[in-house]
Amino acid sequence: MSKKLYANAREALAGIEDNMTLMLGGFGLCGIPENCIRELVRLNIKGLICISNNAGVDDFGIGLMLQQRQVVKMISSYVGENAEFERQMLSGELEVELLPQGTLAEKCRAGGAGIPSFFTATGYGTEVAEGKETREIDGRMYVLEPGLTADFAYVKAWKGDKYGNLIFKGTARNFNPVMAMAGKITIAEVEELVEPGELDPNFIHTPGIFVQRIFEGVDYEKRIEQRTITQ
Amino acid sequence: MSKKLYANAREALAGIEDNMTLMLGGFGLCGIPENCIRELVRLNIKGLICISNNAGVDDFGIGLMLQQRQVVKMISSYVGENAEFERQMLSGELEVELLPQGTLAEKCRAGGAGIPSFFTATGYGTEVAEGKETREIDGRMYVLEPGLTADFAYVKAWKGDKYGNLIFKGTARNFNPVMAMAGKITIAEVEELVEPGELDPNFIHTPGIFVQRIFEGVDYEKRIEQRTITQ
Amino acid sequence: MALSKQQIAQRIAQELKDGWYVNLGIGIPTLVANYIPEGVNVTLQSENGLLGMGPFPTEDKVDADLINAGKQTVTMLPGSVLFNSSESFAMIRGGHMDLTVLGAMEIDQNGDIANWKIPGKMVKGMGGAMDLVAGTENIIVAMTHANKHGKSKLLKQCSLPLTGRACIRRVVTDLAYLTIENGAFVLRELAPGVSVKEVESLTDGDLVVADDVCEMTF
Amino acid sequence: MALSKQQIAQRIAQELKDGWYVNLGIGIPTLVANYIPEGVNVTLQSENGLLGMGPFPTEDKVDADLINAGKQTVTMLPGSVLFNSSESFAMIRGGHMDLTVLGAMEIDQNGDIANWKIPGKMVKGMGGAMDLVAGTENIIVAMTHANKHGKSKLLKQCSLPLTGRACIRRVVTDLAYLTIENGAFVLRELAPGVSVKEVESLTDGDLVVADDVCEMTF
Repeated sequence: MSKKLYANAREALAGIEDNMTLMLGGFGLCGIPENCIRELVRLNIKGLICISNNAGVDDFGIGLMLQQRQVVKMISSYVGENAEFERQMLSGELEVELLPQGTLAEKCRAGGAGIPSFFTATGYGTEVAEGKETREIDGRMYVLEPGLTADFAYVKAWKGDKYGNLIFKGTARNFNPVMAMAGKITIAEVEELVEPGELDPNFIHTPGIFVQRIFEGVDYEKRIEQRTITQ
Repeated sequence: MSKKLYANAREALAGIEDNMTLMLGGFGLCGIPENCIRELVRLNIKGLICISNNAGVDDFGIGLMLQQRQVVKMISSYVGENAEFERQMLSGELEVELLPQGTLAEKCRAGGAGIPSFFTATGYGTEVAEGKETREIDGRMYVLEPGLTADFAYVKAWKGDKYGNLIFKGTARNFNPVMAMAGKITIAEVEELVEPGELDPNFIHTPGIFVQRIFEGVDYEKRIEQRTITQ
Repeated sequence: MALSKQQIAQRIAQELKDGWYVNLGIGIPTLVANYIPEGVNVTLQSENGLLGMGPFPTEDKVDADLINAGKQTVTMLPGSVLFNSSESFAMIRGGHMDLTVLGAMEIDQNGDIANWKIPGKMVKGMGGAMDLVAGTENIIVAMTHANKHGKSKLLKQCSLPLTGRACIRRVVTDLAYLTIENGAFVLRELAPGVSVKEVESLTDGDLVVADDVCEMTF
Repeated sequence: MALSKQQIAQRIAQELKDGWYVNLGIGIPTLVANYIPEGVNVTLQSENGLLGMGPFPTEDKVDADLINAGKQTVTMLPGSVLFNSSESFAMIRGGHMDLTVLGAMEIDQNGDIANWKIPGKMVKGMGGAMDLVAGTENIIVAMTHANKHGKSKLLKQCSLPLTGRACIRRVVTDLAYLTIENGAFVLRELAPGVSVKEVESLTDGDLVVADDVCEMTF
């Protein structure tokens, strides 16, 4: 199991190839796998399908990958705050599949939990339901949504141990735990690597079974999009 | 929100009526809502449908309710270790619906999460799938399972606060969090009631939004079914 | 006179009940938090994973790992809870929220709402809005009665791509408080100084004036 | 000579690989934990909500709140994790377990397994067995080759109600280690002193003897 532990992003990302499907944790710029993204940018892998709630900003997060045109398709719920994204989308270079945020989260969880599809009322009667099976159940209309998996899932945690057990901090948790479940290979970068046993077994957010590789990240920028202050 | 706090099981169980559907947390006798069960026995409510992974033993847990013939139907995954249960089942007094443990857990979560049904491979080709919709998805066969809800869900936690936030201990967590989600009214009994803020917000297992009533339980017996010791 | 954004929020805040779990959308809905009545305790949910949202932090308490769904830095309160996105939307989709307040571009007399997409313009996405309108029984829409071109936003039928169908029952605009019942808008309260006629002229959908229509009080 | 229960467990333990997550069923499978090879670290899952199960506790460490799926008191190890039942079966159903070892009343040459119900007898329930056989790619069945009446448990087709369909690929009995391939049992290894003839006579299903069939080593 010690084989899960990697020295850095460069080593941990081995095996990534063009045209793969990736999941990237985070909400806005909060809790994004900064080290993994930096390495993806360095590798300049192309043709990627990225599943991520957001698409970063122009000069940070997935925005850095968009600048290099590494991404051919985004599956997200909200993609504002990114001019380059807008340009590529409007020009047709970038395909975008927009999904309701809760549906996206549940699709990731379902993919990780071996549930090939589930019904949800969300999106019924909207564009989101177009081309999807719908059904009335107990007098209400629902849409059938397939689960999602990815070749690699990149998640960012606060602390983790060499078994891959993870805890997150604050709202940086967001999509990270469900994407960890859904990755065929899940790579976790952590702010602090701790010894097994240091994390209380009763309070671990992501059990190590969902994590295939882990490394301690460096140089976290943790950029804030909307710094709002009470005087 | 202070209205969630009740003095004891007697007060917290107000509103329970004959022929209701109940969920009861616990695995074996581990993490069962002892105080709620004691009160259900005292009230001698009849005609109950009980959703619980197990059915207790002859003289403890749901077994106490079976002795008084309060239960007309059990929905469970495993119902051994209970002679009175066996007698009622074989005589036809008690209806039993057996479900795979993981399917039962997921059905509770689905009911609580607004998912009316989901596909699972578990049970395909077995009695469990009889009468249920099946479907091939990506070359594999699946069974459609509806979500479950209950009029009341009774759960047992280790600590909780007056907002209904709960933490569990050890493997006494089991079905409790998913049943808490699925109860129209969820009643939590806790070993220790703490002040809001005492539970670390980052490590709460069940957010208070799922809990409508909470009380501090008394006289926990915590019976052990298989006391196995290393000399 | 038409209500200010603050006044719309203030009117909506009167609907809050003690003990409720509430999700406030971006824009006017966010302002509702400033007018929660004395003695009413509500718990604010932020769908990115926080229940029990507190005020914005002071400079020294800013934490990049603690933001709301609008990506603003926030704080927690005693009793707050953090959770992941699937747990968050289990709350929402599962019908556990007592109230959602959100903005809209259009609503119609069937209870449909459109608030995420204008064809031909850059689409940012629906975020959690579709989940919120599908999952919450009790929704209040907060918006201006007409758009900036003076055209009604209360329609017979929405023209923009929908966020949700047959889900809206109440709306507070700068002119009035209306409910949606039996396929029509019902005028319940008028903003101070606004006439029934004004509301009628700016309501494209069918409008019924309630027998007990009255002026809003604050 | 037929293997003892301990020897069946010991043979299965040879299949374990370092880093694996393993679920051991009740009975012979549980014994596998006693024979994990030196240098091989496996993490044992208990489907009631524990990953990283340790040995039974000493008297002073017994905790009613810490049991395994067989309801036995257990302990945790450094790196253990606790979780709820839906999370536990997300691991199992989602295919995250590397190996499941479980007992059976019958298996057949199509990979079907029956291990939870005998018509006419009291049915205790399938517990997590159906989830485990549906969710795990790699399953080893541990059982005696014949039942107590001397009848084969390796059949052309299961006669008892199924636990899962077309899911079993390997079985270790008291007589042999066999795989299931192309609709037949393939005899791979013989228990010491057991002949091919003995296995043939107690195998009801189609049996193919592998070219390289050999004696088990321990």
